[in-house]
Amino acid sequence: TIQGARAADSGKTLYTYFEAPESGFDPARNSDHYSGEVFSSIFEPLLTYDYLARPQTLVPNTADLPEISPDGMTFTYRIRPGIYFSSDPAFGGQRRELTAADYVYTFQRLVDPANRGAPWDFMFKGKVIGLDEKIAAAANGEFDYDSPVEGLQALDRYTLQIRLKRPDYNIPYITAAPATGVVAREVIERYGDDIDAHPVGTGPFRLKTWERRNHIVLEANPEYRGTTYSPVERDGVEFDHEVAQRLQGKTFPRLDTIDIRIIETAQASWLAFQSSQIDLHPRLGANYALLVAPNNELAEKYVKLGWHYFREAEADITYYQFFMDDPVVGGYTPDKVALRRAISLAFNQAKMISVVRNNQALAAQSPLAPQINGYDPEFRNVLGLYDPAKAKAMLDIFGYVDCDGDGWRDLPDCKPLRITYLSSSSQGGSRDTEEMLIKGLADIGIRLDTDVMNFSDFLKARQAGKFQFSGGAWGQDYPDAENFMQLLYGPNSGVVNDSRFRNAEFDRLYEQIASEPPSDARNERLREMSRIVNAYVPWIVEANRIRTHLAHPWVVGFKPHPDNMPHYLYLDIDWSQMPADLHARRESE
Amino acid sequence: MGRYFIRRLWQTIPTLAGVILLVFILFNLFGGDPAAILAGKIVSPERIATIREQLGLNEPLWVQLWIFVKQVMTFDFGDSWSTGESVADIISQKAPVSLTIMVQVWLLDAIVSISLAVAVAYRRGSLTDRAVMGICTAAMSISLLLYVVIGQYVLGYTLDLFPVLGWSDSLWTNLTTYAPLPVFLLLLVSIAPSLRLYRTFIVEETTHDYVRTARAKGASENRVMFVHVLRNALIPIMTNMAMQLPGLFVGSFVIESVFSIPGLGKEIVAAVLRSDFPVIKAITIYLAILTMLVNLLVDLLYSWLDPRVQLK
Amino acid sequence: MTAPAKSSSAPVSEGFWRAAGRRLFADPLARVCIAIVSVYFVLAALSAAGLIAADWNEEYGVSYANPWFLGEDYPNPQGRNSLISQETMVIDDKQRAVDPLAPYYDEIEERAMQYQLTQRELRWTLPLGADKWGRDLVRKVIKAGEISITVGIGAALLAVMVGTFLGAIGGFFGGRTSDFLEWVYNVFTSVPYILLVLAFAAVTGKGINTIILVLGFTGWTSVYRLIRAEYIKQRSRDYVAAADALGASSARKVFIHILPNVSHLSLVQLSQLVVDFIKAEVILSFLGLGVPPDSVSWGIMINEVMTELVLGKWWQLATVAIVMSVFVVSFGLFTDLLRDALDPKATRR
Amino acid sequence: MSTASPNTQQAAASPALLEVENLTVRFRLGRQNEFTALHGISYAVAPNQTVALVGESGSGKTVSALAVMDLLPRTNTIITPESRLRFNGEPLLEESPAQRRLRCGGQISMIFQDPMTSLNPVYSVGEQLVEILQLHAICPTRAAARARAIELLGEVGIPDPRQKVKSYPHELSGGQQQRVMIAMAIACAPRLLIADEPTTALDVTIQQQILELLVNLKRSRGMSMLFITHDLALVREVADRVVVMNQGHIRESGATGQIFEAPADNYTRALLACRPRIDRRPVKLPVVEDFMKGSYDIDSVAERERGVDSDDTVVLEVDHLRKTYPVKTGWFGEKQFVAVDDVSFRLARGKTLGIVGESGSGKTTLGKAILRLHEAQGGSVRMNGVDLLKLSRAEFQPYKRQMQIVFQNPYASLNPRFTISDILLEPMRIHNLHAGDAERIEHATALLRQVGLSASDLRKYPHEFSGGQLQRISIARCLALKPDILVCDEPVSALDVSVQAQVLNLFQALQDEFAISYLFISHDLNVVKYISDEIMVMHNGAMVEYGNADELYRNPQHPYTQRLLAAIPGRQRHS
Ligand SMILES: Nc1ncnc2c1ncn2[C@@H]1O[C@H](COP(=O)(O)OP(=O)(O)OP(=O)(O)O)[C@@H](O)[C@H]1O
Ligand SMILES: Nc1ncnc2c1ncn2[C@@H]1O[C@H](COP(=O)(O)OP(=O)(O)OP(=O)(O)O)[C@@H](O)[C@H]1O
Ligand SMILES: [Mg+2]
Ligand SMILES: [Mg+2]
Repeated sequence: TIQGARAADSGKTLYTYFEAPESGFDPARNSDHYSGEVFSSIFEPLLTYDYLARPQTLVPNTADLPEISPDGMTFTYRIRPGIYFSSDPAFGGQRRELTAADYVYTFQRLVDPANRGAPWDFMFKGKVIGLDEKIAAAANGEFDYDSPVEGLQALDRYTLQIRLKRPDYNIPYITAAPATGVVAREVIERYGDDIDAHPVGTGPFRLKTWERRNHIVLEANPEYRGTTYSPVERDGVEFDHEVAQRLQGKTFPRLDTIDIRIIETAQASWLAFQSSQIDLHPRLGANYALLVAPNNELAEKYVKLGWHYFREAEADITYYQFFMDDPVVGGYTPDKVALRRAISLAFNQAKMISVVRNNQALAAQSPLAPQINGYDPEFRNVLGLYDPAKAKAMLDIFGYVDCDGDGWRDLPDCKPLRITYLSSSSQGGSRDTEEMLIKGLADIGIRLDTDVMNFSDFLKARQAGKFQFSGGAWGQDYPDAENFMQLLYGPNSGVVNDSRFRNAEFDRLYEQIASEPPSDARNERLREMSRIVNAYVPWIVEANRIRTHLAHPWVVGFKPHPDNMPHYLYLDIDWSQMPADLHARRESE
Repeated sequence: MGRYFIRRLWQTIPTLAGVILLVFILFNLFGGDPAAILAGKIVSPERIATIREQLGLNEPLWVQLWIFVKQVMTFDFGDSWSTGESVADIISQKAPVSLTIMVQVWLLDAIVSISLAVAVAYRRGSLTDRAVMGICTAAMSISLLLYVVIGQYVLGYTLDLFPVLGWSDSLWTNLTTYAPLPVFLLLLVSIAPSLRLYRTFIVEETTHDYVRTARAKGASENRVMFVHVLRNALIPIMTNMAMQLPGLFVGSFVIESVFSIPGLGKEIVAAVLRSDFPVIKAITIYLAILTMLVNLLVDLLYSWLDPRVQLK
Repeated sequence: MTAPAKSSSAPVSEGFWRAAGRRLFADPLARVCIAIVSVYFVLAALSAAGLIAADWNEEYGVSYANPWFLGEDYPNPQGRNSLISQETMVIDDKQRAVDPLAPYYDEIEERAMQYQLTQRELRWTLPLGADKWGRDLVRKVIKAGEISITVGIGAALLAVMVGTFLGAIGGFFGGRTSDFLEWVYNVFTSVPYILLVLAFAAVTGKGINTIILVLGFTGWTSVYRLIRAEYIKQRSRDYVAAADALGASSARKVFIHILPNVSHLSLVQLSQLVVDFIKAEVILSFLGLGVPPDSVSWGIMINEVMTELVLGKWWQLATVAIVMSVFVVSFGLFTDLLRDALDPKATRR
Repeated sequence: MSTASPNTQQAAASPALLEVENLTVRFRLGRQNEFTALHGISYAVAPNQTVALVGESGSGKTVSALAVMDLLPRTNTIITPESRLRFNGEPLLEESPAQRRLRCGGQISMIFQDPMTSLNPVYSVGEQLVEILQLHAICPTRAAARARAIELLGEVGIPDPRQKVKSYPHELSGGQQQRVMIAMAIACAPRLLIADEPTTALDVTIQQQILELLVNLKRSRGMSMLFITHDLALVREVADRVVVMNQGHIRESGATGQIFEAPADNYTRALLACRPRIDRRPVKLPVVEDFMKGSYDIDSVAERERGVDSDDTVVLEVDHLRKTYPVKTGWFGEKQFVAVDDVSFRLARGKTLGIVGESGSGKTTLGKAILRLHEAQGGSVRMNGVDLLKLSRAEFQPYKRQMQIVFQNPYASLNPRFTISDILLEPMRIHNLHAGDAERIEHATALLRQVGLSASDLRKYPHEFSGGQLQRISIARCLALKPDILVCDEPVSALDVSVQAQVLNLFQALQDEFAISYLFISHDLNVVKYISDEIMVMHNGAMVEYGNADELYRNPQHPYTQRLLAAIPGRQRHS
């Protein structure tokens, strides 16, 4: 039923921005974050996260929470009847109801290499029974969507069943990822290569106009069923009660239009927010964040303006990685470990965070990120404390001394010790990092060169193992430690494990945690894995970013979510809070 | 005249071929691999291979070159690799945006600098002249980026005379609201060199004997300046203005990035950073053709303004 | 060519360059400009020789230390941040168990003792303030000047050499050679400059030499145009025909006869391009193609200030804007006056 | 200096139309320097009279005319307060610039030396005529002005004025352009016409026509004319009075007859005598110094015999020489423009072949083709039986020593960035003459002496010399190679008469000493006649007449030669 999807008085427009351009709105083909922000409001996955619950908690979306077989290998979803796609010529004027078969189709699209190499295929590849065979068959022909897959079936119109080769308790998370949002086959087939511009989903919004990499306008989807918010009740889950209060009793979406501009310079978006050209400023530039809330408290003058201010750690991590097969910086013998450890001791994490990140980050202690299962805020990297004296001592002991008297340390065999840091020219702000690394290493007598290449060559070089030392970052695909630890899993070397770290104990533990549901024992195994990483230093963990988000007083219901998605669904505008002149200006536009 | 055109168009072919070759070599052999960027978070070799296959990057180089040549001949550059949008659409969306700013700059620059040039050329050698020229040199020497950083901060932010940045879909809003500050800042940098150049042209003309003749005829100084000198100086001035035309389409990427104006200049830089070869190819070729057309136009203009020049 | 030797008996003969120099020095403004530019050159040379600003990368102050005239009390939370020290932690047994270096702990501790360095006292004010790392802006701006000036002059020299050489060849010989060079020129000028720069930068990697190469190889066209036109004009002059009649080879005509007659144009172009390239370096930095991170330039500094301004830290912008502008403006004015002094019309009989 | 009050000046009003009195003009050069171009000169032009202002280059003729027109640059000109300019009795210097400007073109008008540059290139002839007519309100409407313009063009003898009124200056020949200038000058029926070297840029034959036109117009319209020229011979036909100027001073002024018959001033006499005359060929031309030192009797100097004997050794044989220039036409088309066509001659040792012809007739091209500065397309140039045109570049190199060239413009033919020693040493270095630079410098010094300069000049640059000296240096440069043949391409045309004589004497002396053969190109028939043994007349690239100099002048065969000779100024009275 189309009940009050437009409950709100029409004309409510939220102005916001993206700091980087989107690429397109086909979930199967686009894996960049900002495309995701848009299609997360258009397409609906089976499950979703509760908007306000922390830690992230799954709640039903188009389907109820799945039935999970005791062996953790079979997942059965019941899709709610009466959910419709927004109207589109592809449906020939008919209302089109969502069915289980749509998800079967959608998930298969995610692994079809024809979709630009299928950037999301890791979510199902190697897991679902019968799917890998189908992918292999598609290698020399078209992907066959029609033949049945044993592990991915619509049991009836509303029942979807997923069967796995091995237990994986992350499947519910995966089925909550925006990329698994459901698409309709008619639409995909109708628009062909133009599908990026024609997202047709069941979600609260639909695409109104799109000027690529400049301006995206979403409007409320009139076919949307409408939703209300009631907090999930589960143990250990907390809420922002204040926001919950404001959402109480309303039917969403309340907004008529969402107007998104691409504003790539931090200064520009900050200025735009100040002049109320945008209502919402997620992810404030670090400098501005500091300005707005110098001591983690909104500055007085902004409090007076009534700004809403949020500061939260994100579920991501930045790190530096060594190429473990490299003859100089790689290797597992004590002398090799010592070199990497010395470098990690020369890295002043605290200073990095205070100067480069303006304190807008947590000092990372393990390869894990906050806000996810298995993250332990108490865990400390006891081996990674900044200590140049100790670093020098270590280098001395293992023979990395200055042989030729040029002031720089050499390898134990007196060959010159030169390390090259690989970075890309399109990485914003990498200069600071490089300056810091070069200085830090110079302090302990190691010369660091930098090699800057364009972004694509950088990605390729890193992937192909043509580097010694490089930066890296990872954000969650789903809120579980496994999603992070996979980056260091030996058998993943060269695919997701760019540093090619191989450690038998680590790998054994990984295999274990990958197939078990969360538990205290599992958490201890994760800590052990972190200790191994901190001891062998394939990575120097750097930071978990803290983001500051701002909203003007007339934006109601905003709360940043750890999944990094905008959740426009729950936002509203309170005209009464808006200055009259601004309101008038908005009305006239 | 007609034959002249045909000959000139014929002559553009080698240049175009050169441009094709240059762009092809620079970006195919030395540019980045777009597949790596398109591959997403996990850049596996197989995925890169698949994407390369889909983009046609695994074809032999000469086949790719031939495809490029065919694209140039049919003016169909296909779709952007990174966004899938048709390249023709990208250009037809972005170029007008750059033009909205640049045409204003172009016209205002011409009006202001020609009038000032006449004024100072008339007083050449005087203190005013020297001062204006000195100011021009100074203005020219300072980096555009400094103007932009300071201009945006002071005029847009501190004094709030202009919106700090932005762009809308309405031409009118753009012209009245968003364009003025960028236009003003660009004018600051562009007037100085034009003014100097135009002054040189005018002063150069005043040294000619026909000026003396005009005075000997009894023409007033104003008449000498405007009817005789300026009419002749307009030949190089208009030529210079015409030469600026291709640049108008490119826009100023500094301005466009800082003010978030979705123009072609920003697009070019973005395309290079993303190794979006179809976009790069198309923009280069379009601009090369435009440049050549403008050269032709300049010749026409010349023959129209200067009776001594005949097109053969 | 032999330079005319000074002789007391003959009336002082004044060559072209000497006369131009005299005209140049006669102008007080030119003297001021030359003085200013010389100061910069001297500073750049001293810095290149490592005599000053060699320690520009050292941290002398707290983050964003104030310039002296603002005093210490001006709120500087970043400064306070840079004095925060890390928490201390002990290595627990679980960690020790997986650490391959555990057997060496004692040895390391012992040896580390000798390295316990004394921390430099960070200052809260510096003459012109500090940047985010606490580096002294005076030293930084000098070092940056050295790099920017090197880039400007290096690239200008390269561009002028390439442009003059090709222009000379194209202008003098005509025919196929000239057609070919014209073709190259047309191709270069038909591709948008920014694209050319980005492409060249991609080809050549990163570093100061790269910037010089990129700017030089994309910036030669204006010189080429000018020199070529001048050679076409000069090659039909009688003195060239006279040299021809004397049996001078083409190379001799191009480089010994004509070149000195156009070299003043190259010189003016050179000094013009120095300013242009110093400006271009700013834009390259904006594009992320600036000098490498162990070095600094005015362009890098300008690009850093965008974010600092918002924090109210305006001193780096002020420093670099003033220091750079004074140089480029003086150099620009100097170029103008040089052009006037070398103007063939002024020397026309 | 007498400071007469304006009143007394007024009272002493003379019948003169233009009175220049005590005119002193200074130019500010740079900060402290001043240059006095006119040192208090006085002269007057009576109504209906032609006054000729004669003097060598830089003597201040143009400045004095521009002072009358108020066209001197305002920025750096100083006209001293003692100066008086009266037009029709009214003191010009006391009028406002606007008033004076109004006189220009209306009451006083002026024509300039170079018609091509003096006309505005972007306006048609008609528009430029209409402009002056409307500026001075001669014609009420544009249409009337246009009609009048066509009339005027007819009056100055432009054929088909209706068509030509639409032409742009570049579409007219030099002579026609000068006619347009004249039409413009007479458009408003001025009382005074100033003609500043109106014929110098034109060919001899055209010169003659323009002079006649001016004389006729002056007569028919009853104007006064101030005629400025550096050529005394020209003056005789046009002027009633002559004013001789030198370095900003007036040397002498008087009625034309008196000046020519009984010049009082030595300088005037020198000017009259220095110029080679068609009827005389002294062994050595008199130069100004000869006169300034004291009285000098031309008639006492012996005459020189000219002509080629059959037993003279021939050093250069040119046969059927042909030189074409490619001219682009259309798409791929290329036409050949024939600049020299089928020219043949012999040059004997120690003799001079003069080549005359009007501008564009191919004289320079011929000279350059012989020297292989341009590649010829046909024919042969033989030296000692070797066809030079067939040699490879390397084989030809040694022959370059034997043939050299002197150009018209001495400033342009010497590299301004070389010192004199560089210039003189270069040929020796290229051809590896003499052992070492020390010896070469010695030789260069000797050469300089030979051409009348001193060793101290070696270190100087070309711009430190006068035109005559530079021409000597370029001759010395040629002599460095001891050539057998010297091509002289108008070597004295750019020089003042007094210097001309010196250089011609130098040429002659060198020939006498070294038996060099000259190919002497000139459009000045007097000069050619003076220096040549044989003469070749060229017209449109072809050789129209070739023979003994005296014979050819006495009895020209070809109609073109006849026309050419008839146009020599002052010839009527001498022949
Ligand atoms: N505007 C000026 N500034 C400085 N010097 C000038 C200027 N005009 C003329 N002179 C100088 O005044 C002197 C007289 O010049 P003027 O043009 O009257 O000579 P002229 O007799 O007409 O010579 P020519 O036969 O070469 O035309 C020359 O030495 C010239 O260099
Ligand atoms: N390089 C050239 N290309 C094409 N045409 C030329 C070239 N040089 C000369 N001409 C033409 O050849 C003809 C002969 O020129 P040349 O210079 O020999 O004449 P000239 O008799 O020396 O004339 P002047 O007395 O003006 O010096 C002219 O019509 C000229 O325009
Ligand atoms: Mg004169
Ligand atoms: Mg000639």
